[in-house]
Amino acid sequence: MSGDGIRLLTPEGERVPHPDYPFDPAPEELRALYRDMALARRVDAEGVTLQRQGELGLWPSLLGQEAAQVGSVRALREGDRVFPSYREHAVALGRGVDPLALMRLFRGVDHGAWDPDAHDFHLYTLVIGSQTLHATGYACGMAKDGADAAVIAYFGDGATSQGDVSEAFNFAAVWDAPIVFFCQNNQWAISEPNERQTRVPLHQRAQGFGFPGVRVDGNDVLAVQAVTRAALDHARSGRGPFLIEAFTYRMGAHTTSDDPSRYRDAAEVESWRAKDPLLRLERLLRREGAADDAFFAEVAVAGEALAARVREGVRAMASPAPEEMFDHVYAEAHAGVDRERAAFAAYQASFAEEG
Amino acid sequence: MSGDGIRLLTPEGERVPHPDYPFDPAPEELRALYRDMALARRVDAEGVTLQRQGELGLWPSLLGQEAAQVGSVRALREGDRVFPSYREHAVALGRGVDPLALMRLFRGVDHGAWDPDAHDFHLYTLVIGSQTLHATGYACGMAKDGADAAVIAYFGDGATSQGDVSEAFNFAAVWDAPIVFFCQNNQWAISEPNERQTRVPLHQRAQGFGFPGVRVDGNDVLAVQAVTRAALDHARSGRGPFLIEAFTYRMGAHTTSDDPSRYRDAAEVESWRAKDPLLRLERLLRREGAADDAFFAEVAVAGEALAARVREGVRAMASPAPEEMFDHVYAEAHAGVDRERAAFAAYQASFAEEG
Amino acid sequence: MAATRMTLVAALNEALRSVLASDPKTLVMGEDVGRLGGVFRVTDGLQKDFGEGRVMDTPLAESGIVGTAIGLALRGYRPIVEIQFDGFVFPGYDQIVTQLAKMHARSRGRVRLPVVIRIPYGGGIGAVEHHSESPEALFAHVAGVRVMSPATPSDAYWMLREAVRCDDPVIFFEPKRRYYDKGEVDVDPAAGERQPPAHTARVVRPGRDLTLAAYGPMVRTCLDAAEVAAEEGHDLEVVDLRSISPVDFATVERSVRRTGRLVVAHEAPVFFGAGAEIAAHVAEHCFYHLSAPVLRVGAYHTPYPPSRLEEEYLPGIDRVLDAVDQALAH
Amino acid sequence: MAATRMTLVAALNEALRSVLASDPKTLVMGEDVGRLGGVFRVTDGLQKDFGEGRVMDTPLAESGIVGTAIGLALRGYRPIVEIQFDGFVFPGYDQIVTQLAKMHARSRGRVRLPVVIRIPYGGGIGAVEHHSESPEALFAHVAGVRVMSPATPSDAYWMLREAVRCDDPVIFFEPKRRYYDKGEVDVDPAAGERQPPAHTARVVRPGRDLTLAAYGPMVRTCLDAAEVAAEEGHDLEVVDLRSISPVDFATVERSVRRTGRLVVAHEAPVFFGAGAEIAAHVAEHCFYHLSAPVLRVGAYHTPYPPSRLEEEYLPGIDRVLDAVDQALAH
Ligand SMILES: Cc1ncc(C[n+]2csc(CCOP(=O)(O)OP(=O)(O)O)c2C)c(N)n1
Ligand SMILES: Cc1ncc(C[n+]2csc(CCOP(=O)(O)OP(=O)(O)O)c2C)c(N)n1
Ligand SMILES: [Mg+2]
Ligand SMILES: [Mg+2]
Repeated sequence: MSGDGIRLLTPEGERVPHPDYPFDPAPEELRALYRDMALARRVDAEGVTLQRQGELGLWPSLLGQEAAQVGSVRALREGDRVFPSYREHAVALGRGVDPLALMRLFRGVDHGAWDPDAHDFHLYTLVIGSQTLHATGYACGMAKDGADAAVIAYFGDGATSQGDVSEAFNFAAVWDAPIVFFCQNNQWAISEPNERQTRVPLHQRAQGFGFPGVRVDGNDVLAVQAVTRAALDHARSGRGPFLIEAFTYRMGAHTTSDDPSRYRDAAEVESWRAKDPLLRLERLLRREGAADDAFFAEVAVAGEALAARVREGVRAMASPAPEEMFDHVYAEAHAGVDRERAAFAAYQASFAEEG
Repeated sequence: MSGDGIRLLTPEGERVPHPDYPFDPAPEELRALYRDMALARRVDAEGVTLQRQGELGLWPSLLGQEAAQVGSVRALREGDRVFPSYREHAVALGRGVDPLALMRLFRGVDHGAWDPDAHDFHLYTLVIGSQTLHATGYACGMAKDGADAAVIAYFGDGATSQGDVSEAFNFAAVWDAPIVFFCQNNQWAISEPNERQTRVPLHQRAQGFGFPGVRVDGNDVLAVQAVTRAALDHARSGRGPFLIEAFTYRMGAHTTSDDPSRYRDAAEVESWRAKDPLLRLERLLRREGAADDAFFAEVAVAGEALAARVREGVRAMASPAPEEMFDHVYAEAHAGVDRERAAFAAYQASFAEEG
Repeated sequence: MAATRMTLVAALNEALRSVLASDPKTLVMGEDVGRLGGVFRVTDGLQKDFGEGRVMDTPLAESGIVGTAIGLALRGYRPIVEIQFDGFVFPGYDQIVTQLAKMHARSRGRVRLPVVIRIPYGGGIGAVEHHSESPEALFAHVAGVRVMSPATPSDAYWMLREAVRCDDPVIFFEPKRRYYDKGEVDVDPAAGERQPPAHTARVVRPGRDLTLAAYGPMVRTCLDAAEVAAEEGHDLEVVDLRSISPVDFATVERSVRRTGRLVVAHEAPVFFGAGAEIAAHVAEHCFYHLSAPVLRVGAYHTPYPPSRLEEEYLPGIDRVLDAVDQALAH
Repeated sequence: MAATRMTLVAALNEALRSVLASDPKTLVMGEDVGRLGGVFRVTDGLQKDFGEGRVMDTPLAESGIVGTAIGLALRGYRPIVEIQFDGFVFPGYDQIVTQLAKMHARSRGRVRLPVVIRIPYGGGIGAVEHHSESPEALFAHVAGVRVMSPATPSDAYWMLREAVRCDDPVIFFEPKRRYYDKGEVDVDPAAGERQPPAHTARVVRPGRDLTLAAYGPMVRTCLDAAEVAAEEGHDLEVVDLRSISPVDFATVERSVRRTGRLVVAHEAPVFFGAGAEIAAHVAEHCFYHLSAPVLRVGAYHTPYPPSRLEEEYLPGIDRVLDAVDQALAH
């Protein structure tokens, strides 16, 4: 299926210029990209560990997808809006969402209740594909407002099979909505490989709905950033939607509940390890003298500090008060909920009395 | 949007050969095509009339779409299976469904309960797009059975917006299902023109899912038959799905409940009248001496006879017995239905007693 | 301004017109709502007056309609969605149940989704399959959406306005076979102040012997049944529930404590229908006040039949009276 | 053959294995049912043994899964569909409600759709959103589908086999928090002859003082509650309903006529839940036998909460006993 896509950086860390996507970030930008990816990977690893320790109920690892996420979020401008799926931890961090907010969801303390407006980063959506329609509606609203902004909607390769995603493509196309559809094709939808979801490379899907789609090497942070920036410009300029297929790989399990050894070869995973997104940026940084051992050591220390903060934060996380269940069902008073809240309180109180 | 599509016969009734779709039907075949179209048109007109007279609750007219329907159904072989939408009256007739069976549905006597197996013609489906998935599953079953057969699924331009239709495209593509998706693009989905449903010509939709799609002049019965035959061969030979966009026009109202003057110009309707599918075949037949006045007169007489039979049949149609409501909810006994049936019978009996 | 006599459709149209005029964030969207004005003409003339940006014909895809309405609401708009017929809401059901209903709770109250989903519902109009259904129970069970249904032009006007003003998602069921019934509607804002909140029930006919509870299209049927019963010497109270989630049980219970008898009527099938919730609740809370079991009148556990059978399928005056007689016989 | 002790998951797997082996028209289809064997391993090993043509990994699209299953059934197959989790059935809801449920009636009985839709449902497993719901009422209201839920490994085995054999569509709710509970399963065909039909309820604990009715995961909870109550001197009868559409009211009523009291328990929210139908029906039909109102125990009218609150949200032994006490106090 049409190769790894648009590439600006080889797995060996060499630059390859691309006529359509010129991109020459300054050394400090490159270092910042590396730092973002490394910190996201560290937080992610901590999520896996915390789940193993019983502190979290579940963790969907982003391992291997750091470039796709960091490159794309770095292409956003203020006021652009993100609609994530459930694995976009690096995108969340890039929008200033505290990693503990993500942990709360996977600890079962809340459903992911960060402030979407404060971060221009919508809540995680677990029903596959649903958010692409919200994103399209939101983008349509932006256009109505005359905002100089765009939406980016994240989803996986498996999600492209859902009717909602096709409907989103079509609504966005018909409405010329300023939206970039960002598909992280990590090759797997749990145990199902791409061949079970699509007959052709996913970026081609866009053509059938009348808008451009390209494949980008999703493990090449430079290419991802350059292509996403161009796609956002396209959307912002009133030319309608754009689909990016970031060709990447889910290095870990689907989630901590999954056992990928049941359905895929170690050799496949190994072959992708050679394309590791951090490694290739490290090679570039070292090759071009843009970073030295001290830099990488410093990033590692920052990563450990962040992980420690996350660990402590998670352990200290209190469960919500049970009455809170009733608090946000409706924005306005609802007699049914009020009645049940009162009954619940009385029931709880009956134990207090007894106890 | 890319013209009228593949054409073998001009509106003036002149043949235009097409390298990919050679088709040279014998005069008697041409006359049979004309007869089918003319009889379908006559039955359809009778449906409209019967609705106006209060004999039917509703009638969705196929006026203008005779070539798209007759050409495609004539391309089928025995054992191929049809999944219609709700306007495929000419297809139904082509599969040997009695016009009165269609009338029963629109009279409200049943929901369209002809025998799908006897005619290889599934029931009408009113929820837009749903049948495309049934058709895909059925085609998949044919392939499992090793049948040398294919499915054809009919739907409209508006239907292409439904998630189900995209899912059907994708399932069919991934499964290499032997199915032809036959979209009658009659330019309107009730009051919404194509531009409200799609950004690009509909036949292009297929490419995004990885299978071929073509536009055919839907008012050219020869082209429709040739292209459909080729598409069915493609499907039967294990090469997977094929999309045909038959470019045609709904000359009448959406249904008898609709008032198209609210949303479209008389001029547009007029321009399509010049492309009338029957007229152009008549011109060919006359030009080539394949039919004379006697033939057309004979067809007209046959049409009147058929219409008379339909009219009488509809007027004589009894309402079903009320108890029948309970008979087919489940194939096996269901205590809830049995209880309600008994209560209903008792209630009805109570009136009988009272007198 | 004095009250005007108008149809229920005209009242809905007036309500939409007034919210579109007063709140630039409101939008009307759906299939054929623009030039055509909707298949029932509820949105007639609105696109002409407010433009295509405010009254939007959407692609033919209910999940897409509801899903993009959610996105528009996230951006600060107040979309009013039209579903063309009851039976066509189901492609949008996932977006309603898993997204629209849950997002406020999911976000711990940060996200509000003031989306109204208008659904013409119910039978009795001689239509083909999928055009006559009453799926309200399938929404009332879902926490996070409000469900209501007006019975009169005046309620149609004021309840729709309140639904649009409400910060919660509202599934607004319109009794399509009452669309062309006429009634007095006082559109004066002062009249608005006098309207009971949409989530409350209303005693529309006081009576002593038995309570008839209904909503939407069945309110008229119950009032007619009460007329007939009156001739036979039975004084029935009729409660128009108006709201199905929440149910205003306080009003129903108050009535039942006086009358001692309750019959609940709706067009939807009885099995797992709204009547079950109301009967179960009232039977529990008025246990010592009930002189007879709560009886339910509704359609059968069958798909909506071909229209030639709908008269037998739908509960009419006679079936309501039959239940009333049974309850009074206890 | 003697009975074997196995988990509920293993019993389901055995049932699938046996129907795949005996009827070449049966198919298993869904997301990840192949190599992975499903996220709960219910289909473990089936693809290996029966091939990709019989055990099919589908694209990720529930409407597509149900819709193509309908098409396969039209072609003479008997598809057994797995929906990965309760909360993900809704994209397929339209196909279930408007097509799967109605096609037999639509065709006047000509078309049969023997499709089984397996749904792991319910909470108590510490999962994230959408993975713990109990939507059975949203299916039971829909005429044309049967709805059932086994509570034990033996019922899981025999009821699933019966669901596959049945010519009607069956929504088969599997109590996921009981998946790893063990029980005796006698897979001998002769044992099959002794099984009560899947649409009947079963008294799983006889008692005199009060009837507890439940299904699926709550049967265990009610049996445990009955144990506790016994220590306090109350003799509770527990009825496992097994089928939710139809409900075997005859068995429930027979029990209630003896005990005079009924508590219905389910995980789903009480409002418009299955308990409403059962309470309404029993309160009507056992009006003169009830010494106390029928009480309902279930979850609240809120979305399923974050898992740290599920213990408070789900009805446990204590809440069942609280209702029992209230009923007995009358
Ligand atoms: C509607 C729906 N069906 C099923 C699931 C269960 N499920 C969760 S993740 C997943 C696979 C998603 O694959 P993909 O879209 O490629 O995203 P990835 O997990 O690889 O990032 C499935 C089937 C779901 N969340 N929603
Ligand atoms: C799911 C669904 N939504 C809405 C409708 C109402 N409806 C009936 S026909 C129609 C337009 C269909 O247009 P198209 O697909 O182009 O077919 P045509 O009627 O032109 O043949 C609509 C919106 C429906 N039947 N099903
Ligand atoms: Mg994936
Ligand atoms: Mg059309």
